Amino acid sequence: MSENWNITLKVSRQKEGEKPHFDEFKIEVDPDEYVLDAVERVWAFMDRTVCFRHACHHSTCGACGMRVNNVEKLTCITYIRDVTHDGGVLKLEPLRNFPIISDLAVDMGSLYNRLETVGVRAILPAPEAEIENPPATWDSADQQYIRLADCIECGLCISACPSAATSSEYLGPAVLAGVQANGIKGNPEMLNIVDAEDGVWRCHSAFECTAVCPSYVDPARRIMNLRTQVIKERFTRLFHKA
Amino acid sequence: MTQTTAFPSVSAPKSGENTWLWLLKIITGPLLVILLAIHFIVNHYISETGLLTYSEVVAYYQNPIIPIMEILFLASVVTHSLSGLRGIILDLKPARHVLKILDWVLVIFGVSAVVYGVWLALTIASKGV
Amino acid sequence: MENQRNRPSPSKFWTWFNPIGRETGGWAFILNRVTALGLVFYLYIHLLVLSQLAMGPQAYDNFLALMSNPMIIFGEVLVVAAGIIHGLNGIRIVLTTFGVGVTRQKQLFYGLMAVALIAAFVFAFRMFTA
Amino acid sequence: MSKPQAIIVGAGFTGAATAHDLALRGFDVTVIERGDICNGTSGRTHGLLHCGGRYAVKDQESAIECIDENILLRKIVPQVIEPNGGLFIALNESDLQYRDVFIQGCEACHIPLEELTPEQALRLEPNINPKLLTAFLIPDGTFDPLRLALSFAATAKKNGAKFRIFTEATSLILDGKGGVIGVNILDRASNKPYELRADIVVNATGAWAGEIAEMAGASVPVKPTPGVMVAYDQRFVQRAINRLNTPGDGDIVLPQRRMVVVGTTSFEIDDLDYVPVLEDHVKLMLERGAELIPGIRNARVRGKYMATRPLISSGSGRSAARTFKCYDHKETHNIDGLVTITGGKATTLRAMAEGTADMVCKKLGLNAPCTTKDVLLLSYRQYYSLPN
Repeated sequence: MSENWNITLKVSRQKEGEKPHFDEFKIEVDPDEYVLDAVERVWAFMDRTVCFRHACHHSTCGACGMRVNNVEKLTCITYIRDVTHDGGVLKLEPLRNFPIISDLAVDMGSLYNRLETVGVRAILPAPEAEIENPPATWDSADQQYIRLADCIECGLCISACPSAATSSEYLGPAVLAGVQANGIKGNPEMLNIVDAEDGVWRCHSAFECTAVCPSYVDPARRIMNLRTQVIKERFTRLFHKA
Repeated sequence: MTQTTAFPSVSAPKSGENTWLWLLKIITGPLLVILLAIHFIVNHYISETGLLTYSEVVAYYQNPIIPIMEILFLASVVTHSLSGLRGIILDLKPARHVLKILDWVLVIFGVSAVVYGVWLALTIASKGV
Repeated sequence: MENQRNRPSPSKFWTWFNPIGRETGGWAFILNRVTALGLVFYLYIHLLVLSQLAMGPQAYDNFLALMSNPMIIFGEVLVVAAGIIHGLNGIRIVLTTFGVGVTRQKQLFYGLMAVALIAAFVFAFRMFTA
Repeated sequence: MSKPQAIIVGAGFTGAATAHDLALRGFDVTVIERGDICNGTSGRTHGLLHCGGRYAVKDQESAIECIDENILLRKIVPQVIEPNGGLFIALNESDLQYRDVFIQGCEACHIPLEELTPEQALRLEPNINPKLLTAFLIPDGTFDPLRLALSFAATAKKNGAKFRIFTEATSLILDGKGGVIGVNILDRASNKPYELRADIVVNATGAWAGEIAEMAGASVPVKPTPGVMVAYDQRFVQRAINRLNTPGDGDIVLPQRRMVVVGTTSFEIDDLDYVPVLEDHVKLMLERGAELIPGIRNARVRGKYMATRPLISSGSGRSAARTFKCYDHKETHNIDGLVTITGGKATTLRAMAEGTADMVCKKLGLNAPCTTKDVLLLSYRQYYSLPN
């Protein structure tokens, strides 16, 4: 067991009708705890009014995304050791580009709504889910397995994306990555949605989405691939007009 | 795709950007890198003195390849810069009518810049005759 | 219960240029956007200034004499550096868009920026010694 | 007649499912939750869609509930379930001795099972312990905990239920004659108190059920029993892997997205609101998990967490029944207007809701049958997009 650390949690606070400010909580932690454990303890023992979202505590639900020392993190799998030091500060802020419900809790309705509207699959055959990182050998039976998608819809990518900061209608990394996974071949409606002002071209290759993605989605790579798909489709359509 | 929800969702696809516009920008980009590289090499390494007087510039323009290359360069750089600028403005979610005006302004500005550049190149080339 | 402060908004354009907490790709984006805006500004000023050429030898040579001020040369060095950075970073964007080096975009960026740095120094040296 | 009003305290599995059931039966439902949906036990469930095999020997009532609900959930909410089945594997003599009672138990509960030779089992799941002695293929599955609850909540919302999250029940409103007529709440987003009144208050706070019941002077024999789980960042298996033996610590390994989750332990606590993840329990999970899947030893830990089961305290720990119970506090403590639902497992959430809603309807003299068996649930994403 490692020595405990004394750290300061600087938590962004904002209640309805109030000005945003930071509250500081001095707390003793095990550096091998997760950031979310520290936040939960602040709530349990120090201040019951702190609002934050969390559910699964093992990176499958995507509820506990926050900005930890200015970087988007899924706090349930972020070791305190990796983001601060003994005597250090943990600055916790809500994700950007989503309306705040209270304190650290944001309303991600816009993301969920978009994912639903463009038909991003939540559950899909295992071989399709493994496109980016396939196992060395496929068992013939693997084709029948169905599994939850890699994307846990946590919104970190939207918070980190510079384009999403100014353009509220930009589809955003998670949604575009989902469209890429579905493919746009033979889906003219989807082609028109992504080949437009708020679609793939709003991405400016900052690769921030991939830098913060906690769940193997690699949205930037998928957006790049989607662009190639769009260009191919457009040329195909140009030369094969009915 | 109907909208019955309380949140902003997927708006009807807006035509402000598309594959062709974007390709225009992405193709003129590398073209500029090449033209600019040639431009610099010619200016700074091939021409001994580096085109530092009026007469040198005029003499330089007597080779017909030079004005042609410069005009090509100008057309690319104007296209790339204005479509790039437009891309940045699109990030700011301009209102439809503002975008419409902007498009006209950019087209008129770009065409005038190229016409002006062609006139300038031809004027300089003619000085030496 | 909803809060405007945290929503996407055109008025937050300054966040484009905020490097705090951002990674390699984010810095590349910032560099690209800053140099883009700088170069657009320079380009059209440059075009206007070149009209001096049409006004005959005297005007242009006078103008060139003015241009030999070290501050002006320093400004030109900045423009050249911006052009090189923007151009090479653009190559990264073209390559990654078409699927080349997407997983190595960081290394690609560092490599291209190293080239940019060397090229910028070479040009600066030549321009100050010319 | 206007709609009957119901307040549900707690938006975990039972709260969300009960909201769905009551909304379908024509209730005007308001759910209050002090955090966001599933922030307590429900969200941290390991996510095993039980087929009942685990309980088929000692707790057949639970086992039958599980297999019935397992089949139903696959039908009504396929969008959150990995329906890949499960294996029970025997690794030693003691496990083998359990084989016969296991077969008998599963047959008694109508749990379909197929015995596999070790070779067959390894062909299906190459990463399980190659020293296995026998294996049974059973219809387990896994689900995403938050999204399972959200699917119920979304459908409830569509039928008019309101969800007030970050809203704490501070006390129950009593009518002075020993009846509950509403809840005093505190909205944490605005820090404002409100009063909510209803014909019936449903206490669906699971492990916290005792705290709410106490507000009315009632009690519930619930024994909060936490367990530790550890997630590793490699998907070694496609199926849920169970140890063929009496339920014990760390005897289940589940695939979930790109992880496997090993669960769980069982201990007792005093403070419900924060339970530490005990390091020796984490070590135990590694030891026990590695018996089932040796590769876990070389995998990286992705998350260590715990959840507090709401067990009905007729026994202690593992021996307590895993079935659920509804309490009409009119009968237990002569307090009208309050019903408590607790116990049970995630797999049986719909049945728990049905039982609760049946009790509520009976109390209010309403004749509204349960229809949740036939209603396909909406996408969990709609929870966020439907207006409240």
